[in-house]
Amino acid sequence: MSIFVDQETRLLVQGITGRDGSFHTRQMISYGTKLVAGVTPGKGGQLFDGVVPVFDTVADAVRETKPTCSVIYVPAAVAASAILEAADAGLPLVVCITEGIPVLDMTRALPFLHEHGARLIGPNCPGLISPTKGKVGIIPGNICKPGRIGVVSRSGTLTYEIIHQLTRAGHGQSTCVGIGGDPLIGTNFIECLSAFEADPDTDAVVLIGEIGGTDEQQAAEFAQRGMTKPVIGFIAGQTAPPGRRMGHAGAIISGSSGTAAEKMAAFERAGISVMKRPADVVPLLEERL
Amino acid sequence: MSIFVDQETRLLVQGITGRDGSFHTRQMISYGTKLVAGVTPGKGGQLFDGVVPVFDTVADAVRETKPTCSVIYVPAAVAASAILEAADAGLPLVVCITEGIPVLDMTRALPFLHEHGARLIGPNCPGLISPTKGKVGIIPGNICKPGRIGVVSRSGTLTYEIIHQLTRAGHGQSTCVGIGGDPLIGTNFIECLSAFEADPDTDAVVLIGEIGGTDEQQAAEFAQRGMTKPVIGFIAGQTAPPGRRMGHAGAIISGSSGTAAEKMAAFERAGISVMKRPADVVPLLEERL
Amino acid sequence: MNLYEYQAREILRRHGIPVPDGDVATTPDEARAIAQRLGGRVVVKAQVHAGGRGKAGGVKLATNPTEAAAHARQILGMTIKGLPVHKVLVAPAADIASESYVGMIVDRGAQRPVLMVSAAGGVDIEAVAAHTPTQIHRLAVDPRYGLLSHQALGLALTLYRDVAQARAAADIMQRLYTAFYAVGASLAEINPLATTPDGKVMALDAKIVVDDNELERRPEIAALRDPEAEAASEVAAREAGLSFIKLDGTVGCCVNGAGLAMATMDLVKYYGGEPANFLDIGGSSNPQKVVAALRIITADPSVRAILFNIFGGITRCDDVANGIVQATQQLPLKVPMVIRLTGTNEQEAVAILTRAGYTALTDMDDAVKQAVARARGKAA
Amino acid sequence: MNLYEYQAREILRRHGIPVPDGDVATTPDEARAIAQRLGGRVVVKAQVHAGGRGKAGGVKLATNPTEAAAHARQILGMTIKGLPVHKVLVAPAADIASESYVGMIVDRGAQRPVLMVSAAGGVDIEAVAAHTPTQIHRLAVDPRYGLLSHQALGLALTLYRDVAQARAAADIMQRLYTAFYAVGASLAEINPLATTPDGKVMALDAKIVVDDNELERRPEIAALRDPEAEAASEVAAREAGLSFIKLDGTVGCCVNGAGLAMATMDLVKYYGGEPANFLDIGGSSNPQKVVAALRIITADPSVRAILFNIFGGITRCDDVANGIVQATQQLPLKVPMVIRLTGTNEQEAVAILTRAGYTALTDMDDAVKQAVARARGKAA
Repeated sequence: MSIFVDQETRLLVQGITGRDGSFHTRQMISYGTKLVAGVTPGKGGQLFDGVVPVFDTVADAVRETKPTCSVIYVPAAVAASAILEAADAGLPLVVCITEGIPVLDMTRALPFLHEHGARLIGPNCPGLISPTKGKVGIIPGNICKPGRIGVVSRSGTLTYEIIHQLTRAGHGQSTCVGIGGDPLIGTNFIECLSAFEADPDTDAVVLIGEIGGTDEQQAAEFAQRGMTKPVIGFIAGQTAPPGRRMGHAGAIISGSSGTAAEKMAAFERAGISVMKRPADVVPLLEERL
Repeated sequence: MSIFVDQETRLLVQGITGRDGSFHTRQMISYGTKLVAGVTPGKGGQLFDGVVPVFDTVADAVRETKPTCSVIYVPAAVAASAILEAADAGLPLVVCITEGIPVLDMTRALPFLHEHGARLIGPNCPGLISPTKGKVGIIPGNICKPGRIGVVSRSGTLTYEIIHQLTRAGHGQSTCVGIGGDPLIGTNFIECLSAFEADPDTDAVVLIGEIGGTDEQQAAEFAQRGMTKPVIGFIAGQTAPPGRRMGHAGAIISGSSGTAAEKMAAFERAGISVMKRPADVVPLLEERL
Repeated sequence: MNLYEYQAREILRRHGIPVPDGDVATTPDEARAIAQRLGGRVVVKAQVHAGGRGKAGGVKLATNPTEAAAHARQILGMTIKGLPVHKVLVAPAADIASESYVGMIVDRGAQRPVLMVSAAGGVDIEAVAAHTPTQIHRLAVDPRYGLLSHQALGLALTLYRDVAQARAAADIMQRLYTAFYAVGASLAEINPLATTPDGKVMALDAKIVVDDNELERRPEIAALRDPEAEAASEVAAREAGLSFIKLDGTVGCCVNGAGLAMATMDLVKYYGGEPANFLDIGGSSNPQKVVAALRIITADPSVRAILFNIFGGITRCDDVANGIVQATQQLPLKVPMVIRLTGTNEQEAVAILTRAGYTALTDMDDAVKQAVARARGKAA
Repeated sequence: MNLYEYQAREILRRHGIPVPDGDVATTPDEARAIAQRLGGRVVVKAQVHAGGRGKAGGVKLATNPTEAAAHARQILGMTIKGLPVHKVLVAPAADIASESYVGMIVDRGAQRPVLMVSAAGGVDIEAVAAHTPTQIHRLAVDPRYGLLSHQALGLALTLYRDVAQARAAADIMQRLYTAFYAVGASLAEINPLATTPDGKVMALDAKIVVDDNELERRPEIAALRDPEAEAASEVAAREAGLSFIKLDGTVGCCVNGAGLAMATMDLVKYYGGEPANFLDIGGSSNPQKVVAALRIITADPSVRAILFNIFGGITRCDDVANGIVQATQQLPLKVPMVIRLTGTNEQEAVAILTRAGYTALTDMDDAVKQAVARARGKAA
């Protein structure tokens, strides 16, 4: 098993003919993901790479191809609208890769998703991968291998770094989920931890957090009271200065809150093994398995 | 028994110190309604007529006096806001007497009420009365008597006329509900018919409709498939010209739809006894009881 | 309240919807000057609250300013469906490649604003709705979120295959939705939404009806009202706070409450008479309203009898009785009057009226029968 | 992006929030002219993105125009918390009867805009939050409905007992909410919200921070940016599309991805070094970005070694390698460089770098250790 995405996932790509969308669509297809449709308004009726039918609207694509998940690669200015379109068309899982969506757009999109019973992953995230089963987003398939470790993270390349270390040491992954680096995101750490806890094919979880907000602290509380599986945690930004946005819109220390020290202490209290550096992931994991 | 309002109803009046609010508050108290609080911003801490505590906000009144129903007598410009305030404070039943609320205000208020699980009666309605148990609104208590006939109506004085005829002939009422003459209202005929059908102390229902919209037609369909109790119906506006608003914002014939003839035909088809004039109510009712 | 085409298109323009140039004229000279400024062929359109003005000759094409002035002279003298034309719109005669329909109303059933679009534009949309309803696409908009971009684009793609035109139309729909709420409309239509041969999408004709309940808080919209477009009696009634509609019969009705007023009219008809009007004096007991009501009713020369039907609730019968007495002192009646009063303070009212020499009835049917008989010239 | 007080108050004013008169000056003469126009006592306030300007002497009262000019001269020469003052606001010195606080932020937990109000205004609200949190009332606003009148009034009644003042404050809150969405703010504060002795409620000082992601679609807000208020290196980075923050160490970092960039800085510290910056070149493989990044890093005289840490995913390692080769041809390096590359096209990248005479590592810890050692002057 795995969480959120598996071999049954029927994927729709919003923005399939764009620069990023077309590149990653090919990557996802070559990874073996079941890609059933694409959407680009005005290009309805075309075939992407001669194979994937393209529709003008998500509603059209849903009617014709019954996707179960959509992944979004459209510019930030229209990304919130793409999220709403996917939820409105009834898709239960929407993954938004796009970075730079205004936070206020998300304040309006999130209740809409909730009312439509749709789960959003992201935005500003690398998506997710269940190795050999399906890849939705941009996590490089070649660094992953199938296995029993769950990975959940707010970042992109740092996640790849840690997946890479796991794979090199022979620890395959059930699912790796990038939840995104923005202050308002659709799916938080707790929802992922909870899904991994319920997944019989996940033995342990690696949680990669960063400065800003209190998601990691809440995840720690949840892990303590709601999880039987071991959790290994990392927090990026131990040397970050307060008040400055460290690339991600969500990675910002306000006053004394949201610091790496505070989050690492919360992990320790909750019995989460705390990595001091990415290379600690394998030894700490092996201690707990 | 009765519907919506009974001797347990604890009433709050929004706009208690206004011209209409104060007059009708006294009427409701003298009828024996359990009036627990009033609201007028800026008059919090006063006692209305030395008896009813007045609060600045509905939230304050709810906290201190636990009302179960609110009735609104505030000007049209602020009435939608008063409805939202009542629902936000958790009141399950809100009765809005105010006439002249812009329809677009109601398009926004109705989903809010729905999300808060509140029932609205009105706006632009005379409220409701369960004779001797409680009166919420402006229906004159002296024309009613307790009994087993339910009355539901889109109008005001026409309702009084028909209640008066019933009372004079000895037919008391379980509850009389004025649902309001606006195009968008909180509680429709079907919801009232359904409540009367479920009320063991109601034997028959008098339904007083008027031109405009399709509420009466839908009520007829409901009565046919969902009701065992006899229904006697009246439609005002048989002589109304199309395209003109007959006083009530909702009483307007658009093209050939919403006419009295159409509604009376729907009643006939559904087995509802159709009054040709108000004075028919007693003979038709006595036929069906 | 109905807005004129020229007022509606100005509202659309202010909300960023492309509308052709043009201006309104009240004289042939003004029409000539506008046509001069616009250059080329122009269309001269009667500004009147009635459909079918084209068929009635209220829309004419002019090839030059002099012809525009001539058309304006002719149209400004017309009466269309009983309404005199006081203004014409002079606008460029656009070349049109396609015509669609876009409209919004508040739907009573859905309890939401509904957007309706049809590729069959430029014609009467009610006819399309009646004969080929599948040509109309409808979307109930959730006012909590507004009209979303993808929803507008989805509808626009039913009108245009070209995605640039569809995006332009979707943008117009979103702006129309914003305008709808901004002016407090109960109906807003663009018909036709036209494309020009070079592919531009624009609103060629527009209709907006504003909810009367919005006018108090929107003085700038209320100021658009044209009192000349209404019967004088209806203007007087509105100013007095009465709800009044002129009809063709002989029994003048004065009732408290809209439902009872309609039922009273119906009963007049039931007993063989014809109501002369709908008139609701509302819930107030203000004697001045009774005076105003009587003045409006008695100004109608076809009224042969006057019927009061008052059910006292909030309205106190004695207040109404006092109003009647005051009013008839100010306005001596030339036709018989039948008064029915019941409910709150009924006895006091009867006493007041009796003292003033009037009889008061308490039963509605009795009163209506008597009023119908009096209107036919029979004694009580 | 932070707005200056004078910019924030202009936004509030445009949204109908009462703000005292006043204007911004860049010279003492301008300050004098404004004081002359205003008449009476004025306050001269440094416009600078730093708190505590009052304590730093950046806010001064003047009783006449000459004194205002003198104060302006002094303040315009100041540097507050490292930031030079280029502008002063000159405004009437208002008599104040009470001071409250009203602010809005987007709350990550609630995922909604949150309105915060406190009767303890005019002081640092974070201190109030830390010491007497019960003095702050908070309301998470449902953006589907906006800030409702009764919600605003409920909060306002916690500030004012007088209902007219509470209504005025509630109106200000609703306008602040509208302004918040209209400019794309992530924070908007009125502190103090003041009452004058005659009972008027007005915004005496304002602070607005705009979400950087909003700037592309709001050019009129983006135009408010003051490049002089930022370090030159950060302006250059933004223009090159890089995310860069200057720090105090000696190891210049160039990383792809914000999380990895933070983790790299942390690892520099872990191995005893100090990072000179945060720099994320993003997901693109554009060699020009690498050039721009190297230019910015090498412009910092405290940088003693440069560390590249690239995890190839979308970013192709060979593209980065080509960028490094190009960049070092254009900008000959004066400090040692350590390169770590792994992932997509790693082998090609190593070949490119080797040909150009550079060594490439594949392990992050090895690379960071080496960079720290080089920054201390040790050989590889």
